Amino acid sequence: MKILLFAGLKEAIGDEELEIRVEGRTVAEVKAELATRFPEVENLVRRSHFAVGQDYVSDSFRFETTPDEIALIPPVSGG
Amino acid sequence: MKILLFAGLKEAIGDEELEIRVEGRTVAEVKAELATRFPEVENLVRRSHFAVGQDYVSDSFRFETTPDEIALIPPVSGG
Amino acid sequence: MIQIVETTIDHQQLLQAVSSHQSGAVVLFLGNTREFTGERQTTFLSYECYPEMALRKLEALREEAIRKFGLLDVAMVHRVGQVDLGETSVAIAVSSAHRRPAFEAGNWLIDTLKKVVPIWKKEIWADGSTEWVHPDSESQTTDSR
Amino acid sequence: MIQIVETTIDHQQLLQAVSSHQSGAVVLFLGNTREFTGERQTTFLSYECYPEMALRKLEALREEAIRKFGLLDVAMVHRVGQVDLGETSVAIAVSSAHRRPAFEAGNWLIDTLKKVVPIWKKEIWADGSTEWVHPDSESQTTDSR
Repeated sequence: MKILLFAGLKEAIGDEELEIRVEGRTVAEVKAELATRFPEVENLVRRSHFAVGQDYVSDSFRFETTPDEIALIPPVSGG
Repeated sequence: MKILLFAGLKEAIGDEELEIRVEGRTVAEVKAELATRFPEVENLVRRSHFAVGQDYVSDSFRFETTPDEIALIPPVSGG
Repeated sequence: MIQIVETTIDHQQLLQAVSSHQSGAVVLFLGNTREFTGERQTTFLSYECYPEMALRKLEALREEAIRKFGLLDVAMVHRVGQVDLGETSVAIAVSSAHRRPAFEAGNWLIDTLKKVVPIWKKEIWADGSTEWVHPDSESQTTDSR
Repeated sequence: MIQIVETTIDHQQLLQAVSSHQSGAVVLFLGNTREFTGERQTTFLSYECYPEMALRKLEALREEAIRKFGLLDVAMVHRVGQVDLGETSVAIAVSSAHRRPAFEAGNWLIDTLKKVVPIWKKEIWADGSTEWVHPDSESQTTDSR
């Protein structure tokens, strides 16, 4: 499954999307894998939230087998 | 001495200024005379403030013998 | 920028007056003529002022707000004469580095203006009656805009 | 009126969108690019967003504010891409019958927008360095505008 990346995450990882297995796993589990694969953004990933179908989900949320669009939202700074 | 009148006071008294003796008297004394002369605006006069030289003064203020411009300011409602 | 005007207020001009490279936050307040007060219908409002004192008081409020809230700038324009439905009778623009003081100052300025600046509003009601608004009396309309 | 735009924000358009014969009070907030953050000098800001979600969240905030504060209307426009010094990155216009809810809602909307709407700011500092702003970290700039 592809997840969308933005801002500091996109810049640090070097791509605007990222392939990772999410189906059946919790947000916390996916974040743990990301932190292992990209230790340079561990802190930023920990402070980011997943959005599924453009709504925020919590760390205990478990992804469906065929989820909607998924994005990893780093702390926002609009305004 | 002429005092300037505005809004509801001007309309009720029927003129934009009024001749009254103020020299050496307090604001409270002048207001009392106004209430006697114009009983129809007694309530409005009681709730009004005098301004001398375009600054508000309190009811205990005593007018000089040659005061600056004097105005009787009914409760304001700008905005 | 402090003005009393007899025609339409140009809010663009107020925004420009207070804006700079340091103004991270700008708040503009517009007080407009509202058609209904409860069930009573307004045809238009008419404002009168004591011009020299109103300008002095507006300028004093401007300086006090800049000091009290640490603002960059304040602009205030009040219109007098007839102000039709939906038109602006008063505009206040405030600029500051950060947003909190800009909101607080805008709120404080309109509250204080309504208490101390010698300007008066007359309601011209749709039923043909007219009424000078002198707040805080049982017998008169109080202004709660 | 909810928009994300790539060019200058027309605040006149926001004011018109929220104004009516019932709007006794209109509050406009503008967030502008500030030159200095403490001693650090900004050359310009660059904003990025997650467009579909940002629009959804802005619309949800608009509806929540109208309900929560009893407003007549809300308009919000955020700019993305490069925003030069003194230019507006976000504009929020709020209308209501009375002034208090308009100020409270304007304040709440910009606070909440900054917490939940997926838009990000990049500082392009005068010393040539750049920095994505992701608040609440020891190692990154926090936004206090």
